[in-house]
Amino acid sequence: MGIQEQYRNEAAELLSSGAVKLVIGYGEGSTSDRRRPVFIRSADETARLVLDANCIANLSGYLVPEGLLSDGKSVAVFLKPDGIRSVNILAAEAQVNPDQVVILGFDIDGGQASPLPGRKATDFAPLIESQKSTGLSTELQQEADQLELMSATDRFEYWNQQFSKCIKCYACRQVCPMCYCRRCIVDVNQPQWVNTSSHTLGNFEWNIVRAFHLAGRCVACGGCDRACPVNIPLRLINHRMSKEALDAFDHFAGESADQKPVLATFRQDDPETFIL
Amino acid sequence: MSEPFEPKIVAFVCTYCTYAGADLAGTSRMKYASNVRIVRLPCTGRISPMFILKALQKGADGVLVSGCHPGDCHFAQGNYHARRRWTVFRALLSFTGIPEERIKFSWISAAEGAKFAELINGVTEEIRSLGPFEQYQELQKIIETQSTY
Amino acid sequence: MTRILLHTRLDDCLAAWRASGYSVLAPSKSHELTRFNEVQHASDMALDLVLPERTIKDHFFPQTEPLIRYRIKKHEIDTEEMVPPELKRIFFGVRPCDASGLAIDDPLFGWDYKDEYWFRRRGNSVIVTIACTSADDFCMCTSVQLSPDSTKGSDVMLTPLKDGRGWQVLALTDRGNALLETIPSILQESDAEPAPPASVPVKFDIDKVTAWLADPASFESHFWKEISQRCIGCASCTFLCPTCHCFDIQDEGDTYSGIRRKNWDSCSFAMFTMHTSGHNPRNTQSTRWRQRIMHKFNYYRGKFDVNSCSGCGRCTRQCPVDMGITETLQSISNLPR
Amino acid sequence: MIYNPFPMRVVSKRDEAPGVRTLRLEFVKQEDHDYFSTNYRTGMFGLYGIFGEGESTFCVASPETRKEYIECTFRQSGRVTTTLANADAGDIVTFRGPYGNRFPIEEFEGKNLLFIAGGIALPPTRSVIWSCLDQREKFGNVTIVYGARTVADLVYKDELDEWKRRDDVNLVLTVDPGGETPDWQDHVGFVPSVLEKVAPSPDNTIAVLCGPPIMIKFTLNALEKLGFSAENVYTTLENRMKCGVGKCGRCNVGSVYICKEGPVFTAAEVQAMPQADL
Repeated sequence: MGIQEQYRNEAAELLSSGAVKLVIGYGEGSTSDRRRPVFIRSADETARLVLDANCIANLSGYLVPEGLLSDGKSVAVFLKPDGIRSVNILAAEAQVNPDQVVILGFDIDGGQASPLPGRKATDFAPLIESQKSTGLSTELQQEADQLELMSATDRFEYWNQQFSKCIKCYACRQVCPMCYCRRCIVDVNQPQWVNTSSHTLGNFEWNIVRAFHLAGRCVACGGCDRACPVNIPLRLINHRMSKEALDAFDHFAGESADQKPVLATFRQDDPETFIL
Repeated sequence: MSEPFEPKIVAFVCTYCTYAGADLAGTSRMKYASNVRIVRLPCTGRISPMFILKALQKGADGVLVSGCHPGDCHFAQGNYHARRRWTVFRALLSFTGIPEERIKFSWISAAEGAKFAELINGVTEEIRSLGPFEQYQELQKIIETQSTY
Repeated sequence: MTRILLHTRLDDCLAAWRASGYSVLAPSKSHELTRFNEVQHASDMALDLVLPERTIKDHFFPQTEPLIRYRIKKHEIDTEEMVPPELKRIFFGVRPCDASGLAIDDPLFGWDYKDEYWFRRRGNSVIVTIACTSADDFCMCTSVQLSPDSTKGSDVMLTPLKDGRGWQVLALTDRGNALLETIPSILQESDAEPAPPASVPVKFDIDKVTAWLADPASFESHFWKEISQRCIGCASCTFLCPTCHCFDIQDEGDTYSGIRRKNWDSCSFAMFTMHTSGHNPRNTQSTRWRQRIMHKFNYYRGKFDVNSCSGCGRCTRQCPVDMGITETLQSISNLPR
Repeated sequence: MIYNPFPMRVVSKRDEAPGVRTLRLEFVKQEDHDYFSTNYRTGMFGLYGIFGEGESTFCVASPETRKEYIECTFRQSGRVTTTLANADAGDIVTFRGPYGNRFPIEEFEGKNLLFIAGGIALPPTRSVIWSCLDQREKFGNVTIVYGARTVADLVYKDELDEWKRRDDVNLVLTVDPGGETPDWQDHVGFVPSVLEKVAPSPDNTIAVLCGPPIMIKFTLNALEKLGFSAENVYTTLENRMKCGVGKCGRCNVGSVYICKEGPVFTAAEVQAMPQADL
């Protein structure tokens, strides 16, 4: 039995037994290599579920909308390890109750989707632990290193060009499971901290603020980077933040539901080499 | 001859330590560079990174952020939180090409009037040697001129 | 016999146009993004793209544009209108869908109160369109009563030659004729055959769709909730759309001086219609998606007798969650009745 | 060009109710005043603004019979209204308009008039009331039913007093239960029920109804019970607006653009709109 069939059966069982009221998974997309989020509410619909190496989106953001979990019922969701980490963060930040989230975990490796055993976010703790010890993506690091090698002036110019493309469609924000604020800082107008206009200065402000708000929270699912219609390499800026959180504070985002948000806590011996 | 470049520096300071330190420097008649505009805040924990960005946007060539030494915070923990925030924010600014030399962080207690004066002089000299932060200020200028389309 | 323009003469053509005072914009790739940029040489152009990622709308209705500069003194106020320059521009290598987009938006910006910010840019711009000989999975111009070689909104139509050496050239408007008059010696007469237009399958029955949308009962249909369930409420579909034209007016600056700007805005955003009181007439994503579809295929055609969609397919192509107009309209045309 | 507002000088301001303020504005430039005088008719709206903060949409609260100035009444709630509320006499604010359609007042001539307003919605009604009272002889009976949450929330208190004293106006005031003060002499109750109690005759009568959506809904029911036909009931709608001229795309209810086809509609027209979009 392939993984897709296995997970369809599990989803069907969860639904028919009443263990969950909804399964959030992947379905066929508009082209053969696209997958789209689908919402399955009954066992006979589970044939719509697809699970293969194209299922890359982090679906945990669909757990956050107001009212979804307020009835106390559970929801099952297809998640890769990055999504499981997102659920941990959402739980740590009191956005979801982890007991109401049933995880249909899988991973993609070598062009294949493979099942991950477990149901609750805590079941995946060893996996996340091992991810932490492996460290952040070396591919991203290599790409970021290219930028780090530049002079500050050149690096500024690089981001100047990248951010000048931004149209403030907020796809990065909307697709991000971590961007759940009911009213984003850019939508606050008393005072208006971030210019709403999408000129380069306003774009700089927006992208810096978003990266900062994701510091130590980003799980590198790559959703924003893929969603960006103007191809700004958001992965790099978010990766840099993750790296700082890991290097300076040994913080690997989404380790567990008990993890304190990195900027909402401190240690007395935090490094401070740069402070005069 | 054009005027020699005088950097504009904005200092966000906590009222209990650094501001008191600045006060001490003043009442002790210590001399320090007049390039700094001080913005007083209740605590370093209140200093949002947005403040730093806005200062740069409004034409600052350098920014100084300063508060109580670790352990001295009037609110017990504000400066510890601020320190973490600065660590991350500093990395972020650096990665986006905003030179770290332009953003300074320091601890100055109410008793350190001399340190304050010294720091201001040092920072002013350093920023003066870096020159105006034209790259960022250029972005503001573009806004004020006609749309390029 | 028709006039043709050979690829090898394109550089001469650009030189001649520049000599006549035009700047030339064409699809090109810069900083990992394909869009209309000013080009100097034929080699800068990316004419083999099905579509650049950004539309030419950007150059007529920029994402942010200054309207008024203000300076406030005590009991006095100075304002200065910032008037867009009337540049002589040639948009070369526009796709028929993008060109149609301009023509679709013209009546909106022109009805009753004329928006000079749009028309000053439109006035001296010449649209040189290249008919499509290839299409991708997302193209849907034929579904909205346009075609890969439709001439709507274009001043000059170029049809690729079968032998791949150049284009047949046809002026469609006075402006197009005037443009061709600047390059008489570069065009040549030829009987080379044009390549057939791209085959773009029809994806939905637009008449069925518009009839359903026009039925007042459809407004409250459960359909809207289902189709928009996964919509995340970003604006990439609206901002990449060649016909979406909604905007916001924002002041930037301080109490003493600054600039009032016209910025793109999107019906996808909750803030778009939010009253200060907190009441929001369109307070869920499904009502906002319904607004977008209704606006394009019901309200707009009611006012201006044309669908506010040119079938470029960017909304689906770029959607982070694989939604888009195509899927919605397909589903509508497949609804049982 | 199209989005350039008129500079307006604040002549005076008046507190109407807690958080509600009226500004009287006069034109700085004669040509702007000429434009306004030529074009303004009762019912139209404008975008009032302050540079640096933005623009807000509300009605012109002064009638077409008094075009020397513009009055606007608004509740201080957002960024623009807060700044406007803080403007002092002599300050410059801006006005863009007048936009939209109008009340067909000449069609009301010879008929009885029933005005119904709730809370902060008296201003749009007031411009119609004065347009009619300023040429009182052309109309039949005039009845005004006005209610607010509390006595303090009643706006235009001076004018209410004036209308009360006039014997050619029948003024019915009411406050919501619990909103009355010990010396309150008038009705206590919600506008729809008070209206039913007063029971104005629908014969040869035009009703002008303004208020929050929930009040409109119930008052329309009450009017229907009293025998008013939806074609003879006028109301004004408001929505968030940015351009005011049918371009920015946000104020529509169904296919109807409030800024161009409105803000004045008959109840029949409102009922034809998709209610979920209101």
